[in-house]
Amino acid sequence: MLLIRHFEERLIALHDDGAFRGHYHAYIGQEATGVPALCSLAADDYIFTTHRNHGHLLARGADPGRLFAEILGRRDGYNKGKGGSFHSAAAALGFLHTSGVVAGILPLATGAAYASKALKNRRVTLCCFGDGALEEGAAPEALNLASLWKLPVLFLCENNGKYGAGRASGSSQSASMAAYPLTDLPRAYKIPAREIDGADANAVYATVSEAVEEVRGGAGPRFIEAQTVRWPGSETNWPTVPAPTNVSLAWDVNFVPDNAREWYRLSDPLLIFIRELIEGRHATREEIARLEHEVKDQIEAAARFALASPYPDPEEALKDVFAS
Amino acid sequence: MLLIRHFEERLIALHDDGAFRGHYHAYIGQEATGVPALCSLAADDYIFTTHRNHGHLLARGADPGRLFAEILGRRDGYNKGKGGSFHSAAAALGFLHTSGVVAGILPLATGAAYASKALKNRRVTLCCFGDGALEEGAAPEALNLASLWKLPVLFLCENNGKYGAGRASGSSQSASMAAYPLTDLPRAYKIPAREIDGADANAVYATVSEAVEEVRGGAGPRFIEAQTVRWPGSETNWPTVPAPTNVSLAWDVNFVPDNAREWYRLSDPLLIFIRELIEGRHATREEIARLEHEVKDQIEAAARFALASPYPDPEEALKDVFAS
Amino acid sequence: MRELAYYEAKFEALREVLAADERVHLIGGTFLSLSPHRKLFQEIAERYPDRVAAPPISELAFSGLATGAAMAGLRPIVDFSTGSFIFEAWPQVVNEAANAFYMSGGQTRAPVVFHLFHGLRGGGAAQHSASPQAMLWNCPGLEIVLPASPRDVKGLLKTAVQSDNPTLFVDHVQLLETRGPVPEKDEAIPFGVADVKRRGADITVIATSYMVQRSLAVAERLAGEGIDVEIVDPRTLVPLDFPTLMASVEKTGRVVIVDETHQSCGVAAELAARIAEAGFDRLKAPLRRVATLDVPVPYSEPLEDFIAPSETRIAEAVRAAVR
Amino acid sequence: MRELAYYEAKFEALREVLAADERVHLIGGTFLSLSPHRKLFQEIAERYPDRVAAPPISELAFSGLATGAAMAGLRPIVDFSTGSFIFEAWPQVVNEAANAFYMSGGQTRAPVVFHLFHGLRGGGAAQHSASPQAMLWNCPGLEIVLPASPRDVKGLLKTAVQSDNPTLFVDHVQLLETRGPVPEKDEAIPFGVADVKRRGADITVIATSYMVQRSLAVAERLAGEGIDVEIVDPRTLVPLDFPTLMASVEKTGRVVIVDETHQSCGVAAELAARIAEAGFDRLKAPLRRVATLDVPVPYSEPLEDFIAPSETRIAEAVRAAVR
Ligand SMILES: Cc1ncc(C[n+]2csc(CCOP(=O)(O)OP(=O)(O)O)c2C)c(N)n1
Ligand SMILES: Cc1ncc(C[n+]2csc(CCOP(=O)(O)OP(=O)(O)O)c2C)c(N)n1
Ligand SMILES: [Mg+2]
Ligand SMILES: [Mg+2]
Repeated sequence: MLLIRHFEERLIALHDDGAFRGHYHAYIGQEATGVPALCSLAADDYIFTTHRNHGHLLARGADPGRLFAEILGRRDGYNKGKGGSFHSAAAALGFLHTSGVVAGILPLATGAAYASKALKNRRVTLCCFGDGALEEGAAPEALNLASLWKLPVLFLCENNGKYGAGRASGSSQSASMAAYPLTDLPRAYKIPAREIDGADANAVYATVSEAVEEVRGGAGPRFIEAQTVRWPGSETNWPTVPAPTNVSLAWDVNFVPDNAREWYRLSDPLLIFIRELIEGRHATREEIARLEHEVKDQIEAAARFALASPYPDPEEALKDVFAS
Repeated sequence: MLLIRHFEERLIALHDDGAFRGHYHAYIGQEATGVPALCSLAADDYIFTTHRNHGHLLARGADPGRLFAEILGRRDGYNKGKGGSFHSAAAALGFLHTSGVVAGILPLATGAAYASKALKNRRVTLCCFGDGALEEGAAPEALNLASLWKLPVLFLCENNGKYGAGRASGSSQSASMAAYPLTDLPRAYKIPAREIDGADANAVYATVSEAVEEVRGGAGPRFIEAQTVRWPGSETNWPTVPAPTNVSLAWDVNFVPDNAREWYRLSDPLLIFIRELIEGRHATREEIARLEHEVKDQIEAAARFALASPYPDPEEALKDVFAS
Repeated sequence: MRELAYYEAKFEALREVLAADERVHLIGGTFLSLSPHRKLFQEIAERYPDRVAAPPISELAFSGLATGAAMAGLRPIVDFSTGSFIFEAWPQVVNEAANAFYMSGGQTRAPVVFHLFHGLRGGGAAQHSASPQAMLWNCPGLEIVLPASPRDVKGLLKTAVQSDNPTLFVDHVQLLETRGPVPEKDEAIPFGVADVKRRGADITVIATSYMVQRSLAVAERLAGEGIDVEIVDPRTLVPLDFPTLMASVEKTGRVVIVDETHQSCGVAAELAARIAEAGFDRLKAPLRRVATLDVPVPYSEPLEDFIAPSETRIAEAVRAAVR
Repeated sequence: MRELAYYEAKFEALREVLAADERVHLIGGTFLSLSPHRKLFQEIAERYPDRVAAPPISELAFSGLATGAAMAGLRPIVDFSTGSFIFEAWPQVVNEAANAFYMSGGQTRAPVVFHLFHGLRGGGAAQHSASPQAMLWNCPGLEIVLPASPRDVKGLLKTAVQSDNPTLFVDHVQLLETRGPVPEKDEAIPFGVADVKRRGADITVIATSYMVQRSLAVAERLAGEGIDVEIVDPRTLVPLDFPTLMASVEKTGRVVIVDETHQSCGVAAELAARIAEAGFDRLKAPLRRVATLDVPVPYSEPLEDFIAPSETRIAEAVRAAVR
């Protein structure tokens, strides 16, 4: 979680320095969902994710340097710089295809599950998407197929509450969805569904692990809605950091500007987790501070690697249109 | 209902005589849904329907001659022969656009309702579609919009059980839909929904009339599933009549081939209604026989009109691409 | 060589690809359209119950499902039946499948085949007569196949299944009864190899899909008028064998392009543009297009015939070009 | 005449059409894209709370909703923001809206405006850089508008709202900051009237949308080399003012077509085909196309620049054509 947080904060700094173009989406505020969820999978399982994918790749062990490089459009990026922030994929880690089209991955993930069932390889497909995806017809169509054909896919809806760019604000459900709770939708299609607190790492791990094993066992699809409070820094398509993360925020939020303090004090899953570790005597403040120090060094090295990576040759644009 | 039944049986004969090309869909077996439903509307309400539209137009008072003419591609057809069986529309009767694309009309009907709400004209839009339409993502998307914006649209799902051409067979719900009862879907979107027997004309009239008035009153959308048993003649895309209708079938089904007898004896909504009329002493067998005689004459005259109607000039193909 | 009907050759290919490769799955089952022969498909459905799926009316999801399954190791063939219904699946076909290999930097292949019947089928009217291949050619990343003979439908279907790329298999109902020679032995036809369907000296007709058969009929009639027509069938648009097309155009110096997509930004437009760029000074007469006129497809028979690339319109274009 | 920025002229048009006609509703609100100016839209949203709707992420349903509302008496403008998202709505746009008037035999009009931003925006990558206008031109029944200057965006938006037909309003983010003269008085620009954006004697460049501005820049550079370029902007593809385009081509005898849709079956292909059919013997040199190369759009900057119809590629094409 620390790694993801510092990766994203560094990425925001890189963008503000003009190191890459276009808008992008940070995973900050959802770390306690992505990390335990990805840790619940086996090595050869598949994951499909969206425009908000950085946290999922890192949680799966992706190299922050190559991920930075991809987002900077460099040759060493996972997609050779052809995909960028919205499409970072790492097939070796089970990320076959990352789509920036809202709900685009629901049918694709359902298809990967169809293949696993046909090939009897016991692989599970995890499909991570946002609450907004349920507004697209692709979602109910895919839920119907997954349910009818009992496919080994786990739908993980990361409900981060409110979408920043121009959507009306809303409470925990999407502002533009009549179905509430969102889990009424999968339930209508006879897919067992549960709602959990996405900021509670332990709850996420327990629930997702259980669902993964049910799915792997052939029970058919499962649906989990993980609810998180949206990070105040993501209110536009260009994230801004209200307060640079520093583990000391876990016990002292005075450096946080008033308008954002509420979130850091009550909702930041990273800080919640750190407080749990300390209160549970699993780690001391010093140990965590030291860990953060190492993570920051690692991120700095990764950023340097990416910035040093050359751009692809222009002619590279003509390659990879067709396979073989 | 008698008119619709004899229209469709005559149409099938016309097709078998080679009077028109392509496949088409008959409304036989659903008369007790369409007729009372359409009778529940006001004169200036809107109706959107599908590939299975003949019964809806006739129930609204469409001229059987012009409808035959449209299906035969003749100049006097409602759409000047440009639409055909799948697209018969009659704007003067409130049929603005009839789509052969499954679920295509759900967003369109929702839009007509949006306009009526904006223009405050108290018009209701009736959207008639089949059970299969709910398998298309367009349906849930439209249900969500109608619910969010409280639009004056009544969704009438005519669940005729099983779709003939190449779909797996199923029970009363669609064979390819995990959501069962189908009404779980609109309910997930917070749209009040009811299931009724589509072969019970009185139940249909009562339920639809009530829903229409709720919708007109501004209560938001309503959803009704009318369930009917599929007519055995529609097991392919080219309907065939197991037994030419004759009101005497209401009390004697010996002329019906065994494989189809069950339906005529128990499920034919027309014969059920006739038996009710007689048992309820609302009409005598003789009166009904006389009525059928008149209807058959009317249909014959309509068919003659259509067959006598000229084809449009070929150059007519270049007109009506753009308005103004 | 033995002679088969087109539908027999196509069905044989389906049987053979299913038998040859366990990874081949069929999503949907109207590969023989609504023709009486569709019953043949029952045999396949019964022999491979686990590899032939009857999906809901959810083109968007089942085409995406097939694409995702292809990414994860299968070789699915998806059937949209009527070509117009691929529009429901547009985001999955043009924005997911077409981009998958490129966007992933060559990491992920999507060897899926999208099957459909395009064009004027007679009474299909505006919503059931689409020829989406021109729109699809404007979307890089898709292979596009247009069989026009029994031999081609068999050989090209085999290659489509072997291809590692998303492939559009664009068929035409009017071809199903066409008879022609089909080699006994399994013979895949490589993509990107145009086929000269008729040799001639006076003028080149480039025709695709069912228009190949229609052009052949016209050519026979025009032979009687002393016009010797060469007919070249690209067979695949992506990849396109332009050299073979251009060689014929340079030989005859005259060209008519016959294709059933609507005229504006249609298949004939692209072929015309390439010829104009390359063959400008080789042409003895202006190139001509015979495409479906730019109006929605009308239902009524005489109207549909009027907008179609009919034998009459093809013959007129050829006569005008040789004049 | 006063000078305005493109985004100001467009915003002015939106305000005026909303004020002028109660039936105008806006479905979606990123008419100024994600540019800093998008805040301007708040003014409109607040002034017309009942006529500006923020729909769910349901392009298929909300575009169909707008089309149905148009059939029932409104004049909605739907915003897809990024052009690629119209793919989600494809069945409603190409199979319902486009066919409604024709299929009903002239009974039902669908005066809806579909607004989107097409093209290479810089880092949009494969899924957010589409230029769907070529595919849409292949679908009869849709009017297609491509503004390229502050004056055009205002005048054409007015006409789009007045049109009784489904109209694609195809905009480009890179134009938003462009400055130019815009008449004070409300001045609608009729569809089907091409605009000579620059007079020249040596060669005709037909350019659309943002490519008009890019071509103007190139023309200035080439003037220094003694090449006098005429630039003609069709402004609307449907209806198309072909006579004006052809008149310029006949005057200069040379033509380069610059357009941002992908090359195969792209907008430039159709224009090239029509010129080849009509102007065969008027051309002193082969016509040339400068379009987006036929590959999915790459994310990395130097790659995106390489496939774009760049100033470099435009200049090379013009030089080659006058040589
Ligand atoms: C089909 C489509 N429509 C619109 C968009 C623009 N868009 C990008 S992200 C986004 C919001 C998605 O919300 P959600 O799924 O909840 O993901 P979040 O950003 O909240 O994590 C939208 C509308 C898109 N990418 N794809
Ligand atoms: C988008 C789309 N996909 C497929 C079809 C082919 N099709 C025509 S009718 C039909 C079945 C529709 O079933 P239902 O909605 O229940 O209507 P019914 O025919 O049973 O009255 C199908 C799949 C179509 N017309 N449109
Ligand atoms: Mg969200
Ligand atoms: Mg049905």
